[in-house]
Amino acid sequence: MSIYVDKQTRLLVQGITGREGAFHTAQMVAYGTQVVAGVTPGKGGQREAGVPVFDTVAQAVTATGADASIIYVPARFTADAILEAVDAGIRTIVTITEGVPVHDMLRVTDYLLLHGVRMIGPNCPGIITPGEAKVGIIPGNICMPGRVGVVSRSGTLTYEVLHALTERGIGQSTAVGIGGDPVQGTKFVDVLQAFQDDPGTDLIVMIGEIGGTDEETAAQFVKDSVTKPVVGFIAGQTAPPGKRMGHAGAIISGGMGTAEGKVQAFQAAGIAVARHPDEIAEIVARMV
Amino acid sequence: MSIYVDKQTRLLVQGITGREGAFHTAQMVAYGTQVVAGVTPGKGGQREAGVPVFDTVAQAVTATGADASIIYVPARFTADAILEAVDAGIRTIVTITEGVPVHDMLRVTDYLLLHGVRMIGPNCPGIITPGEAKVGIIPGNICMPGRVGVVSRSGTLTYEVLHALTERGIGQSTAVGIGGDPVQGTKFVDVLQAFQDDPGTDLIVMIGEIGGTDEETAAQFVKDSVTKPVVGFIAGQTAPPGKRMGHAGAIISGGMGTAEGKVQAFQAAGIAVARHPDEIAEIVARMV
Amino acid sequence: MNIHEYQAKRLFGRYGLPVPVGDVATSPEEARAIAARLGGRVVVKAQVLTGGRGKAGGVKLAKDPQEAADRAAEILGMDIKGFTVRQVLIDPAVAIAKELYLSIIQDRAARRSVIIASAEGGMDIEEVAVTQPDAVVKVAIDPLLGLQPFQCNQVAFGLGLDPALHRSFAAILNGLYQAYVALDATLVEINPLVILQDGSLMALDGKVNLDDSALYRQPELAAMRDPSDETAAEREAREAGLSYVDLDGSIGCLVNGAGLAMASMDVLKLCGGEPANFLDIGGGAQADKVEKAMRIILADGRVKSVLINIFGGITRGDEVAKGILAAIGNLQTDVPFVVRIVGTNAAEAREILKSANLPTAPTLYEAARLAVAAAAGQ
Amino acid sequence: MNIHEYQAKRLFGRYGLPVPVGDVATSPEEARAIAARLGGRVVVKAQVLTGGRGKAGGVKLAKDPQEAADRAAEILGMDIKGFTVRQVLIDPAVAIAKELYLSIIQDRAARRSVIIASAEGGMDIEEVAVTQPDAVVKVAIDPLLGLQPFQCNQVAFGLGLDPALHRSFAAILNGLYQAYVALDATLVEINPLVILQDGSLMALDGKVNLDDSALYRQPELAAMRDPSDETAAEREAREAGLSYVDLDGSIGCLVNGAGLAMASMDVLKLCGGEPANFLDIGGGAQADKVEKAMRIILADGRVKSVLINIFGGITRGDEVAKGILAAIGNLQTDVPFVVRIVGTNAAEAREILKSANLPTAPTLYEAARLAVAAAAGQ
Repeated sequence: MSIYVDKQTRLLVQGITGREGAFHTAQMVAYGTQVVAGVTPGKGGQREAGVPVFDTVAQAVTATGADASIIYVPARFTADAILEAVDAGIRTIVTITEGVPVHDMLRVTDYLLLHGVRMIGPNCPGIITPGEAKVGIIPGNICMPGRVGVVSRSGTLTYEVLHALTERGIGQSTAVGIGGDPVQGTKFVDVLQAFQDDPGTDLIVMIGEIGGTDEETAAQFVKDSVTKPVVGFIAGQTAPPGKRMGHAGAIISGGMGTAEGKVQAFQAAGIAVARHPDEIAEIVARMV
Repeated sequence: MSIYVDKQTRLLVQGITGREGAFHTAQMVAYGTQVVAGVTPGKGGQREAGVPVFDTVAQAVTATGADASIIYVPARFTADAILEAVDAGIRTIVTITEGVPVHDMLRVTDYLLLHGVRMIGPNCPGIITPGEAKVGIIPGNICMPGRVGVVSRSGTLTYEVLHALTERGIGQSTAVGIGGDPVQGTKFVDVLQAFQDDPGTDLIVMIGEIGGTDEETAAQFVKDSVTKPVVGFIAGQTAPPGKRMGHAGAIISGGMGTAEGKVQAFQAAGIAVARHPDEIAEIVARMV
Repeated sequence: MNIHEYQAKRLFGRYGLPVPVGDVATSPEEARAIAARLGGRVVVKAQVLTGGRGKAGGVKLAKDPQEAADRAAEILGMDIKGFTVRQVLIDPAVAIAKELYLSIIQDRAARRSVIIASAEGGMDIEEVAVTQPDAVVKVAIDPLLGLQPFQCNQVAFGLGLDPALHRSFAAILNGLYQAYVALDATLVEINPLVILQDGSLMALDGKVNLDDSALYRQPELAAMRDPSDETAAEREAREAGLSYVDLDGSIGCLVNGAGLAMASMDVLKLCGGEPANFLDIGGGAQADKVEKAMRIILADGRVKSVLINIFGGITRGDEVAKGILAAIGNLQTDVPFVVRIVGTNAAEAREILKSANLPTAPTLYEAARLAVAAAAGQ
Repeated sequence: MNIHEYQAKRLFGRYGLPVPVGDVATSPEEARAIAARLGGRVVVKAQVLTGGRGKAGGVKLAKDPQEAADRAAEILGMDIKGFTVRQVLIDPAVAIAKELYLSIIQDRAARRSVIIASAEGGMDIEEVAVTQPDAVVKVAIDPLLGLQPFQCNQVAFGLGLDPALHRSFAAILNGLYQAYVALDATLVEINPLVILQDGSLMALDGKVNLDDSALYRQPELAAMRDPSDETAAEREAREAGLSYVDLDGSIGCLVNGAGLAMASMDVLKLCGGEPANFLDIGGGAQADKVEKAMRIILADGRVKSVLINIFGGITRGDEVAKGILAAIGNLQTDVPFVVRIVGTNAAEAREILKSANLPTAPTLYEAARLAVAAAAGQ
């Protein structure tokens, strides 16, 4: 079992002929993901990595029955691409693009919520259900099928953890990178709920970072509604206030969003908190 | 039984201190409707017909637990009033006001649908559940409790029918005036579905008029999904094309929306069609 | 409310749409001067608030100013479907490579604004929709989001436009949608939207229908109303706050409520009569409004009888009856009235009316029958 | 990105907000001239991109141009929380009846923009929120609908404003929201929004924070960037497309990925070291970008060792290692490097690095420990 994507997922790639889009389409196809269509306006009729390309998402969905989409278009076109996917009836969207204006995301996430469409991202590495489907840029070779669910605001830090788990022979049900932006389509609580409901997940790894209050909200949710064990980590314990640490959302402001506060919230919720990334897999290994 | 409003309905009146609002509030209170609050910005703290007045809908809802609202504010403030009601958590809205710009209603009805809020109107006489609650301007004295559901785009034509039914001793479960505008919050099919689901309704009277295609859609719906008998009438058989007959929505344009087409659609759906208004109650009397 | 082509195109120009640089003339001399200023061949187009002017001979080419004046002289004063041509638009003639159709309308059933486009421009879109449904592209716009770039793409690809034209087409579609919203239009139409031989796009014709309910916030547009778009009686009624439509029959109708007014007309027809008008006096029945309505009805010399049909609701029937009597008392007329009042205190109302020798009837059907008979002099 | 008060208020003025008519000075002479032009009493305000300038003595009253020049001389060059004052704003002094607080911020948790208002203006809103929560009015705005009239009412009634002020307050709130959206702001704030003794409203102070991700479509705002808002190294990094933040420690960090970079800093601290910077080189590890990043790190004389932590994902670890070696080869430095590569082909990578005599470690913890030791000269 898994969450969000699996073998049945029929994936469409928006921005398939761009540098990033083309590269990762090849990777996803190689991993075994059912990539059924791509969209680049003006390139309809071409093929990319063996995948047929269409001018519009509506055409692609009509022709191929795509039900999920991954977006690699540049930031200035991302909001439009997301809305186009929703309009065409896509139900799961992964937005990789970084640097989407926050006002765009406020409008778009509101629209997504009202239409009941799930979006992961933006500014995220995507989702992987090892052995079934890779929708994003998480390297497939560092994962293996199993029963640990991973959710994270980070990219390479998540890869570290996946890699460490895999090296210890601990497989993953699904790994979800929700992205490092202040306004996200999917929050920790959404993914926690999905893992809680997923019979294929026994344990959850949650990797947070400074900025915002989503880790605190997630901790409360774990306390109230998650019966599966959770292992946590918070990056940014040495980050100074008022400075953006790479991710647009990773900033301590007005005394809110500190690593200390988040670690305390995790601990208060009974989450096993690792002191450094290497420790995450160690703790998981002791628990499974 | 009934649809939309009943004895439990806790009604708020937006525009309660205006001429229309004040007059009809007194009428609704006299009928026995639970009018719990009114709103007129700047008149908070006053009372109207014994009902406490608030400055904002949010305040009124917090203080009184109102769950339905009726709107009597002028057309230029109507869209804002509807949005304010939705924002404050009101679940059923009746908009009496006539002359609301269509672009306003396009935005508002979209918002209502996305938020799952029921609105009747605009440009409508409202709803009455005889003996329980009157939310609007339908005269209470021409109705009596019973088992015939009435739905209509018209005002006084509906009163005629209600009056004729009552004179024959045929009571009504609920009567709904959906309004004469081109863009309505609630359409015939919505009300038909509600009457079909209402165990207190045995027969449905549907009064349409020229313009648009909602009667045709309703006829198809009756054919497909309504098991209760339906009696219909279409006003405007002598209306010339291209002219607006009083109601903003009552216009034949591009050959669409003729009375002839609607009557044919009704007949094809097995709806008993009256040739003139007096005949509606006669047919109903034969059927009950 | 409708406005003329030249007004629509001027408005379009404000939203960045490429429109011809022509001007409007009310005389052959003006037409000549405009044609001279424009230079080259021009097209002379009747400005009337109805369709089909091309077939009626209301659109003509002219190769020089003198011809423009001659053509204008022919077209000015023409009657097209009952409308007299009082203005002609003089536009430069252009070299057309292809004609497209583009409009935005309100789709009542979908509660959405819908873009309608076709590669078969210059034709009646309703005909194209029937004969070549695949040639018609429809894209619905979410009113909360507004027109999005991807939708411009959908239309452009749907029309099979040359990719080189996509950017300028999107600009036109965006401008058209902006105009549609800003003007509170119920329809904006460009037919044809042409691709010129130099490869650029131009809105050669323009049509805008406006939402009467929004005119209060569109004072500039409200001032564009062409008096010829309504009869004198219709204008008088509108200014008095009455809903009124002129018809061709002999029986005047005075009713409260639009649905009941239509139904009353229908019943007259059913009884063998022909309604002379639609008239809704609105809520209640105040004496002054009733009187105004009666004056408008009686100003039509064809009216042989008048049916008054009032539902006494919250306003009591007897009070309405008194209002009607007062109004009739102020009028000097031989035209017979038949009054039917139903609802609250209807019996008392009938007593009052009978005592004033006004024929009354308990049902609408009976009242209509009496009014038809009265009109026939019986 | 942050801009100065005077820039914020000029922008507000464009959206119809009533702002003081002052001007900005970089010298006492300019301050004198501005005060003379304004006439009457003025207030001299330090323009620095940090809060708390009032308490730091950065805001002073002056009764005439000479005093304005004197106060400007005192304030210019002041250090406020590490920022040197290079400009002062000279505004006319006004007679204040009451101070309010008004802002619009992005509420990340709610994914909504939220209006925050308080009748306790001029104070720190976060303090008011704690000490007098009832004095704070919060109204969330639907991003698809935008600010609605009823919400202006909610705020105005919530503040207990005199009804006579509701209309002008709504105009200010609408203008502020327009500015907030049009400028792609993450915060717009007026503190205080004052009611003057003549009963009118004025935005006496102004603050705007901008969304860095939207600067591409806000060229005018991007040009307002104050160089003092970032260090030279931060600017250089930004222009090279690197995420970089200056810190006070002695161990440089070069990492791919923001989360991993933060975690690497955390582990250094856990091992007893202090990071000298945050640096994310982004996806892959192209040799030129690595080299640029190293140059920026080494330009900081306090750096005693450098930790390079790379996750080789789709890019293979051995290729990354070669890129790092090439970059180091181009630099002339004695500062020790500790490299840790994990992920795809990490073993091969370690072989390559070891053969070049670069210390490596299999885990982040071990690498951090080595880097801390190296910085300590061990």
